[in-house]
Amino acid sequence: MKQGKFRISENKKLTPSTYMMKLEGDVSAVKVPGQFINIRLDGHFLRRPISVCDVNIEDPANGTGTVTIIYKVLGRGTEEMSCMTPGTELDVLTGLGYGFDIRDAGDMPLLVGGGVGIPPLYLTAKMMESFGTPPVVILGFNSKEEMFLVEDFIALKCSIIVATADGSVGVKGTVVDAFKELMKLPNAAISHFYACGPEAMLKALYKAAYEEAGISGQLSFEERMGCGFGACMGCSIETKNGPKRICKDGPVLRTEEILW
Amino acid sequence: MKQGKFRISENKKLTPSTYMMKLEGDVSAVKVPGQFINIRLDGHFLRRPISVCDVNIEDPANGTGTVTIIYKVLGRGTEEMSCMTPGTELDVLTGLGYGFDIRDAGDMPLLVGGGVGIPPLYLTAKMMESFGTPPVVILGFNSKEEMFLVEDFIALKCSIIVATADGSVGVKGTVVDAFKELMKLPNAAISHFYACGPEAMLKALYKAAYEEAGISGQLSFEERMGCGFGACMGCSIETKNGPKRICKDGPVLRTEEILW
Amino acid sequence: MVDMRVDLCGVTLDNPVIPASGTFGYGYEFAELYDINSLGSLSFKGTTLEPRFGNKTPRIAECPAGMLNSVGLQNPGVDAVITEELPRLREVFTKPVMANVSGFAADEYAETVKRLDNSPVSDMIGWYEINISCPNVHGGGMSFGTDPGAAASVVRAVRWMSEKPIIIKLSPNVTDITEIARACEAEGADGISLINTLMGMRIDLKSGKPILANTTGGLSGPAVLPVALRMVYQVSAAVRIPVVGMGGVSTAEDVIEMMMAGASAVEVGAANLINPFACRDIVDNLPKVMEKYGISSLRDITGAAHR
Amino acid sequence: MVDMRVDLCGVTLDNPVIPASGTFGYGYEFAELYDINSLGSLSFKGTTLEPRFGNKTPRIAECPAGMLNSVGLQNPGVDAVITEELPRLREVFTKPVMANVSGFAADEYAETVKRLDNSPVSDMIGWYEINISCPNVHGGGMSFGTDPGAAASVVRAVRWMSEKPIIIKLSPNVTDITEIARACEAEGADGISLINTLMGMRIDLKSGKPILANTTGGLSGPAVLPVALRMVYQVSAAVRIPVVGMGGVSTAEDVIEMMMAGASAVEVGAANLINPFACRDIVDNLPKVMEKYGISSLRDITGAAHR
Ligand SMILES: Cc1cc2nc3c(=O)[nH]c(=O)nc-3n(C[C@H](O)[C@H](O)[C@H](O)COP(=O)(O)OP(=O)(O)OC[C@H]3O[C@@H](n4cnc5c(N)ncnc54)[C@H](O)[C@@H]3O)c2cc1C
Ligand SMILES: Cc1cc2nc3c(=O)[nH]c(=O)nc-3n(C[C@H](O)[C@H](O)[C@H](O)COP(=O)(O)OP(=O)(O)OC[C@H]3O[C@@H](n4cnc5c(N)ncnc54)[C@H](O)[C@@H]3O)c2cc1C
Ligand SMILES: Cc1cc2nc3c(=O)[nH]c(=O)nc-3n(C[C@H](O)[C@H](O)[C@H](O)COP(=O)(O)O)c2cc1C
Ligand SMILES: Cc1cc2nc3c(=O)[nH]c(=O)nc-3n(C[C@H](O)[C@H](O)[C@H](O)COP(=O)(O)O)c2cc1C
Ligand code: FES
Ligand code: FES
Repeated sequence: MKQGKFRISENKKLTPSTYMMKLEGDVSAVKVPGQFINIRLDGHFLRRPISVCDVNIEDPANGTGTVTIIYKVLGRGTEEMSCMTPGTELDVLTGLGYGFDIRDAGDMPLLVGGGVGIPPLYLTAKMMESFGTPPVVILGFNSKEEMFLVEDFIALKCSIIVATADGSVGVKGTVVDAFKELMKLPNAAISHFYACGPEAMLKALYKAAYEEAGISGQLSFEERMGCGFGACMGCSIETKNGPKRICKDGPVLRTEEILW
Repeated sequence: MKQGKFRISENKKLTPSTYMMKLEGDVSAVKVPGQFINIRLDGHFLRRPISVCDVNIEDPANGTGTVTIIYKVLGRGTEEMSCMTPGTELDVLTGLGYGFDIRDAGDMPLLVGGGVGIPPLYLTAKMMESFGTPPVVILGFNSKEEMFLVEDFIALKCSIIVATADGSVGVKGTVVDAFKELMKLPNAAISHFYACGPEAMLKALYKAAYEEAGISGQLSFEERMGCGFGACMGCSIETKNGPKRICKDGPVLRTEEILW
Repeated sequence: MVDMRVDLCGVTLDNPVIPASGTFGYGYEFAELYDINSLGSLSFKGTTLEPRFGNKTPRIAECPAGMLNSVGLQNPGVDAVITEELPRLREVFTKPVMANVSGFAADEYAETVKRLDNSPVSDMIGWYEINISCPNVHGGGMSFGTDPGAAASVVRAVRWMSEKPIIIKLSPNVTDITEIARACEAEGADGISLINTLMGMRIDLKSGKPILANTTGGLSGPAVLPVALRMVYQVSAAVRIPVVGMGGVSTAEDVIEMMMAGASAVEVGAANLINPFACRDIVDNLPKVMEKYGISSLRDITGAAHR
Repeated sequence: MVDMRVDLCGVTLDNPVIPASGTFGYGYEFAELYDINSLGSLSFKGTTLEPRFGNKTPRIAECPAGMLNSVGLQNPGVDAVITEELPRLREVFTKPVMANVSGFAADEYAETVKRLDNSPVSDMIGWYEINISCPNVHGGGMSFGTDPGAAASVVRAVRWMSEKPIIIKLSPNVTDITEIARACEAEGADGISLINTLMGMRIDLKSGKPILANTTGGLSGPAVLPVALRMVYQVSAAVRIPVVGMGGVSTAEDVIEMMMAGASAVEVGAANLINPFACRDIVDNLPKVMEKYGISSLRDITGAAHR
């Protein structure tokens, strides 16, 4: 973990409620996909945790570079973020969380993301691709107009399946519906899956992929956080391996340890 | 009273601890010298009351113009003000307080100011001068390096006496010492006095000028304020005419009503 | 169109927003700023039998997200309120007013209510709000609001002085606020309002001495919102009479949160001091915020958090 | 050169800054960030006899200038603290530690202190900090800290389990904190620490339901500073034993204000969560701030506001 000042270099609307922000600073603490950063906002007591969507080291000597995040406007904090202009400085904690373990990816990894659960999967896909195994990716949105990042996954040579709740693009239904369709394909020998999204989605996917289809995977969770770096026990949930802090021992848990 | 957005057009250091700020906006509520404005600062719950030092209406049709204030860096709020850059917008309440009544000035009004009690006397002197009666002015500072506004009073054709605690300029001593010197002059037929400064100074002056020399006057007080516009009774002091709210019934009280 | 009306002890308010006692004077000075008839009601400055100057200054100290006050119930006394303040308010305000009454002995409260109720301005009064956070001179200085027996004694004394609803305003500086609320209900109080200020202090680092001349003062403003919500939630579950919620409310969202906690109407205090238009702005914003959260009638959300 | 040393129950601290229990884990994780030996001491996570998972999530809610937590004393139990946590802390921290102990019955507190005191890590412990804000299972769920008799019973039970100083940590959710403090002193407590969190709640406007799974939680952060200062002031006047002050402290100025109110040492809680370097930064800033206010020795300012 590092604390540092970051400069906003870009803050762009992607969909009516989703924004992409690029932050320049010392990114050396960002090590693996699935980690998050924690942003201090003036006038708000707690920091806002947001997953790392992408990271680019510009100067390896001093660790400076750019971190990209994609966030949805949910409450007052993210609304204020959406109004910030390039040049603004933010106090950010970086390198938080344990992230995804891509050593388990196997031959045909599957990434499943819903809404603003999608951003951390981008860096995951990018790293897999760099190791020569572009994953299969299922991305779920409410509607066509809420879609983002799809082009970027395509650029990584991933096989993409999009699901929309209203059927405006791709499979009509949830990512779990899309997953079930995928499993019907004869060559769908999914080796391991990585997922991030709303808890209801994760739970349904856990059932379909792990309990029913027998595929192990890693799921990234969200909890309200006090600190984001393991000090307060504010984010602990029970697992088969005892209590785990989502911020420090997570946000990623393995199917084998989840208690549902 | 009016609430409005003001744009900082200038924010300049006058002495090591004193700054002058010019604020552009609707100044139409500023009516008389001795009034104050109340400035909202991000991250601070209460507003900061600061006297109007000068006001210039640029467009009488819509009341826009510039208000000048001079403030000393005392605590966190004024320290933050001192770092503000031109262009910054502030939420300001204007036209607060009853101010000085210059109708009582008479032939030879005397203004007595100490430290950051001096700024409201500038507008007072300016108005007196415009009515053809430039006042006699006693200004007190700790030392030469803390002096400000003296040139401006001179430009108004006032007779100026400066007192400094360390004797680095003018009379060595307080404004009260300077007042006593002044009173020794044969032609010092002071008609009325107007004073603003630390409470100890006001009290000593009240004794010397009102009780001993028999000159009536008006004294401007400071109190910690909740609202600044008469709603909370946070600033009330007892007077011979009953309780008075420094923010609304003051900040100026007459020698006749003060209870000391 | 959303419905902002709420009911408080049988009286319907156009909206739940009520400036809190002590932060709105006797109302008429705010009428120079905006039409105060846009408010649900207003609770006027705590009135006592005799005129009171209150405490010495400094009476105000700033705090993180709040402020301390030790005004000490400065007011011109009930007779001047009847002959001077309320007639001035009548010229600019046409709705029922909440009459905030304080005292230092039970019979003093009773006499104050009686005078108001028998006065030519009694028709202006919709409710009495009896502030029992003041020190009880007969009970050794502890506040009436910190002991169920003392609280009940005040309710008993004022109860028969008026046919109008009697709302008892509680102090949050207690171990168990539900106990006090239940004692008031049992004696026939028609409503409970809470919270008054939390006792706090600040010290001036330069002198090392307390900032307030009175040493301690009452904390209010956003800082106290979570404590107020918790107490409104607890009290509204403990009694059947309606609850007026306050403490840290400064936005339309806060009004809704306070009602969900269990309040039938909501008072706004310190927010008026830093933004003289706060109550007007809250009323103006309420419909938009109600729509955002899919609330069509404000009445319906009172106590939603309990369901 | 300014002197930052202070004394707490006969032990001298290099400076008064102590991370508060529950906001610093068992310390060693912060040692990866900076040398925690720059601190005066540290109070570790509230430890109970048995391991506890605590409450369901959400356990955290944001508030104006503060936060609510309903962690519910998650900890691995005293035996694991002795065998795993403290040995890890020993590798990175050489100063006496404040051992924060919780329980749900008086004998449970006693047993936990006893095990710590007879353990191979007992030499690490400088003081016991007995947190009596937890619900008293034998006393019907009200907290030990809200009743003088219950508080005294805990002090009585733990008093003879160790020769080290016993500091009792009080809950602020009481009518009269001095009464509880005096009861603890009378039973032989060596110090008082305060305040624990103020009980509060928040509601999610979308669902209308409490944000915390536990409904209510404890408020801490700058919002509570004025209440904490007031209680430290009151308690330090009411007892002769030293007081450890906390509640909302986040700057060196706040440390000085808390000491002027009557504290001999100062704990820093929520501030660590939003700035992991908060305690280090406070210690670094203290000399500069002391100089600004003309304070040459911190010891001298304890209780300045009373003089
Ligand atoms: C590990 C992690 C990674 C995340 N990654 C992303 C991401 O990449 N993109 C994205 O859009 N969102 C992400 N979130 C959710 C994001 O943190 C919340 O949407 C955001 O904090 C809401 O802040 P607000 O001020 O707009 O909302 P408010 O409701 O005003 O916030 C009030 C408080 O609640 C907290 N809070 C509210 N909702 C959530 C939530 N869902 N999860 C955690 N805390 C919450 C806030 O942090 C704040 O402390 C992530 C959350 C976690 C825990
Ligand atoms: C009617 C009036 C006119 C004033 N005019 C001027 C002026 O022209 N120039 C100038 O430099 N100062 C003036 N002051 C004093 C000025 O208001 C304070 O210096 C300023 O509020 C300090 O703010 P701070 O955040 O720096 O200090 P902090 O100590 O951090 O402030 C904490 C709180 O205390 C209040 N406070 C602290 N000192 C004072 C004080 N002396 N008077 C009132 N409130 C105080 C602040 O407003 C704030 O609410 C005036 C005060 C009043 C009441
Ligand atoms: C300056 C001031 C004066 C107050 N005077 C009174 C009073 O006279 N009577 C009363 O019942 N409450 C009084 N209160 C308490 C408020 O009515 C309200 O209960 C409290 O401030 C909490 O609300 P808030 O956080 O919105 O301010 C006063 C509060 C303030 C800030
Ligand atoms: C997340 C969290 C967990 C806490 N856990 C404990 C605990 O285990 N034992 C205890 O005595 N106090 C606990 N506290 C209370 C703090 O030690 C402290 O008394 C309180 O937070 C006030 O200080 P602050 O405002 O600086 O946070 C906890 C506080 C927080 C925020
Ligand atoms: S948020 Fe503090 S431990 Fe996870
Ligand atoms: S500051 Fe509120 S009445 Fe003067």
